[in-house]
Amino acid sequence: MQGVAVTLAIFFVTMAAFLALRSAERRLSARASTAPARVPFTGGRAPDTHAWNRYHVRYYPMSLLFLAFDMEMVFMYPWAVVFVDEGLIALIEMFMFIVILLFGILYTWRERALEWA
Amino acid sequence: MTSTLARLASGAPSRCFALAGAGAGDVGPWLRLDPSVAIVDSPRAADVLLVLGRLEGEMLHAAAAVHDAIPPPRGVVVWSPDGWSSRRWPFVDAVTVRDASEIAPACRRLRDDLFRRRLASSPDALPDLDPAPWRGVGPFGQGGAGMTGGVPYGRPLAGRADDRDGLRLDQILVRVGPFLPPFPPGLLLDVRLQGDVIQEATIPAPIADDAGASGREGPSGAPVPHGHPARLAVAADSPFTTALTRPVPIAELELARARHHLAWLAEALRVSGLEAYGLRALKLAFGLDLESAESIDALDRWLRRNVSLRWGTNRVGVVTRAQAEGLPGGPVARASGDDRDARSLDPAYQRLGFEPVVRGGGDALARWRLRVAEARQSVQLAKRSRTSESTPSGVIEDPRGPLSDDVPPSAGLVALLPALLVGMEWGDAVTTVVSLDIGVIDPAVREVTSEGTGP
Amino acid sequence: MSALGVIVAVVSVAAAAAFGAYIAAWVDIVLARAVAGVPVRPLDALIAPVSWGAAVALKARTTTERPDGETWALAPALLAALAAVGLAAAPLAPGLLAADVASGIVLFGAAMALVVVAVFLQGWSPNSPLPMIGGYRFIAEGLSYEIPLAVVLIAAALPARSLAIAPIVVSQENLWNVIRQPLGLPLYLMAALGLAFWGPLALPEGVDLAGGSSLEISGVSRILWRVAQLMVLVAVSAMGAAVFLGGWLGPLLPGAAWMIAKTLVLLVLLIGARHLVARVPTERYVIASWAILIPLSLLDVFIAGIQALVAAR
Amino acid sequence: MILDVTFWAFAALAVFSGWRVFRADSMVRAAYWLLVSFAAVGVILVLLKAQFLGLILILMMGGEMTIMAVFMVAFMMNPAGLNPMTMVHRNRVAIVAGVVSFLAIAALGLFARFPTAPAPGGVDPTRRLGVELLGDSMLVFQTAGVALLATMIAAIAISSARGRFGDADEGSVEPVQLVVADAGDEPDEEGHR
Repeated sequence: MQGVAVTLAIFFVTMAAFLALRSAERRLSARASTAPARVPFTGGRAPDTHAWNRYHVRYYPMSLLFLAFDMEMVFMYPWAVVFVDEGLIALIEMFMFIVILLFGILYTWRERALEWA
Repeated sequence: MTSTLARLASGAPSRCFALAGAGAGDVGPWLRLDPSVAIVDSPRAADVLLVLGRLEGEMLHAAAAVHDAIPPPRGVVVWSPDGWSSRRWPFVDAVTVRDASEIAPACRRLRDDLFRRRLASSPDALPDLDPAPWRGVGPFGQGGAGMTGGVPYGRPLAGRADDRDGLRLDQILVRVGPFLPPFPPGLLLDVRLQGDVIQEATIPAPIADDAGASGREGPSGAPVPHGHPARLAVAADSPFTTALTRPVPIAELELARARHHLAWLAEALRVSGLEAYGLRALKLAFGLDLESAESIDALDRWLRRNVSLRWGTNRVGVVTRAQAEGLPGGPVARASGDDRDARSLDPAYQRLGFEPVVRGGGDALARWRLRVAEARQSVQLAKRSRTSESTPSGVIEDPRGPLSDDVPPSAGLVALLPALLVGMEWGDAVTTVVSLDIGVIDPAVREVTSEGTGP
Repeated sequence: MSALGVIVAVVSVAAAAAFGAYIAAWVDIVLARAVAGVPVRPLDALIAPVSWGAAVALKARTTTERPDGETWALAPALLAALAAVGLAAAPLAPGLLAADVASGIVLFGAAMALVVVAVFLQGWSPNSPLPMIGGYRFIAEGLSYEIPLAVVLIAAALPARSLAIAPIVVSQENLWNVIRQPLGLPLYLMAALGLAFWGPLALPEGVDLAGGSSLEISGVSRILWRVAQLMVLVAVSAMGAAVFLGGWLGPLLPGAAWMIAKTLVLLVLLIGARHLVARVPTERYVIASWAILIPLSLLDVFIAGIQALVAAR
Repeated sequence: MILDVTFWAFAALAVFSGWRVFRADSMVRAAYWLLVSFAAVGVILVLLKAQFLGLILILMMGGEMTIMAVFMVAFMMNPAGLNPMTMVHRNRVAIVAGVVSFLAIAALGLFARFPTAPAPGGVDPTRRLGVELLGDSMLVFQTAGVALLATMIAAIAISSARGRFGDADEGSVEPVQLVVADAGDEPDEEGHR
């Protein structure tokens, strides 16, 4: 439990310290910045619209592939712990599991779903 | 506390956001060699707005916007060799220097004075007006209407557009330039993006001088002059401009060409994330002499071995042979297999056994390699040429392409951009633009009405 | 569980992170000068990060038209907190481990998985087009490096039969993982560059985006963001030293000295990559990561597995 | 004592952030409030000595909530909530469904018969999980593998706009052709012809 307590403490103390430093930043000028000073920078000309938009994530097929592989990680961690005790059978099992998943990558790559531009 | 910080800060380089105007020449790249100045990419990271050369029209208004984007305390340094009046809107409290060697100390002094509060921060140049009235408008007082209507916080939301993958999502218009660092200064480009892919790129039409003057006023009410950035008057001190009318030693021309290509290489390396190595190219450029061929060879070997550079430029921004033949000539065309070079027609060059450097492929990689090879060839030509001089014929091969009285070397490249950039991811688009080496503020784009620079 | 122990651990990790970030900034300046071929003057460079920080701190904070202020403030704090947790998971010497948990590499993986959130928020919050592209780029990058990162760490856990870091270090007593699993460290370092969005994988902050996710920030926010980034760099170097270079193992010197020396070696490697390797294009990086790096990392697991079985016989 | 306080603090955080998900205007904020909620549950799991499960929950949700955020931003109008809006629709149905599922889970918690004997000490839950997964039969692993493969192929087949036979994108903008068949014959190494 000591390790868990230290981890939580480090996380929150660092976060608090950074937030405190940021808010302790001194205000150089009393006046608020002007509207032209707040224009997002793209080289000196103002935009027509807000930048926030229905952003076209071009890599959406890749992100779906990632979801499946993230799931795979869940299986691999416990496997790593018991691997040596279980012996060859564990190696073969994981080999088959991963080869099956590699077919997924192969398919995606072959379908050119990883490209987007 | 503040004074302690200011004392500490005086050891840091002064961070400048540089605006290169007409007549800036290669002072911008040259300043990068000075360790007491750091040229930054965003006005948010700058202490000093550094104006190099002369700005007019639309550029001046954009300069005012950039000036206001710099967080206080901020100051302005103007370097203007031809005595362009600097203390005018929007640089009312600018420090003016005439000598290029004075720029870095002036920036440093100004920065220290600002931090020690000996000088006040430069006041805002543009009036504090919302882009559209929104305060208190609408049911929530944020200027919006319904889910997507109105002007929340002063601007409308983006609209949808078709896309090649069948998803109808939002398209935003990004007005690039004139001062977005990886792009050539002065280049205006309206880019329509969906995600990070360019769907449409257009070169905005110049604003007519007599139209739209209302609403574009300096704080004093003085109207801001308008004009297209490409119509800027330039001090004609480039050897290539001179060579149009009278003979110039080939050694001088060729060393200037090699210097231009190496300075370009430094900038291209910087955009690729290799700023430190780029400084080597820059140092070589500004210390160039007749014996530099071996140093260029060493640079070339390093570039060839660098797999990562090849990965980022190979098959990016391909200019086809047909497109290249539509260009007036120049390194971009030669990198696509077109062997036109104005030097081939010059008897003085013919006597030196000149053969144009040509590459196939037409991609950014080919253009990189072509320029390095040309820089090397130029140094060798300069060494061989001894005292021979160029023959004025009305056309001269500028480092960017053939230069004559009425055709600027980069005009064809700007026209090529819209077709070239469509469908590209943003990073590839920037690589392409950088690899084309467009000079919007070309020596040849001399204002028609300006006197003294023409033949 | 002693309160004093917790306080000591927190203070020492904070000190290590701050000192490490400072060293990283110094190494960066020294290497940049060396690569540029200008006089290096390493002692002069010691003060350079401090004067840079002072100069930036004297500037006002900028804002944009309608940013998401809270998430913008949160981004550097979150990044720094995650980096600190990652650093705490790396053991300095036998028994000297701040975040002493049974699933050490999972803790490290979880902290590093959330880095994507911090960088994305930094790019998204200002409501400005170029930072936003940077933020979205980092998601593409993060989804691509996360799997090789986790898989090579799992491979290192195989011979140790444990997910805790200390047994992984001990398992390298005879042979370090960098030799035993030759694919491990290169793949890990490539992922580490991505995690720290540094050098060739500084995709969200590339010059092509004029600074990208850090384009719109100034003042103390800019310092905090840079410090947090360097802290990530230190954390990944420390973990790499523990998992692949045998951590505290080494003759003569005390264990802690070995660990610090090995961390510095990896730090110099990672920082040097910034000045020698060009930034890779986003899309091609994603394709290469999925089509090459992930299969290679899985191959690494099998090599490690076969070795572990042979060794157990 | 400290353990109890921590537990209840994170439980409160989980509920609070779960509530904030539905009060946020911005899709990014909504997604990351949900991440905070999951992370708080992860910490609770760690406190309950299910360390691996708690940490893996945080590890996975970091990527997954980010993916959810970008998908929500891509498909919702007004994704950043620049015009205020409500995340809640069909309130009555939602309230009924919420109350019913809460009662069901609460009933499970109250009336299920949990083992009274504490788990034997010295057993690593991760190890137990590994033995359980690998165990005697390969069924768990290989079923999971095939299911994941089917998920991947289905996801790509449905979502990808291009395929090995070309792009499935009639009538929109094409990228510039990267083929340089006509760029001329290759010059020699020196660049001269």
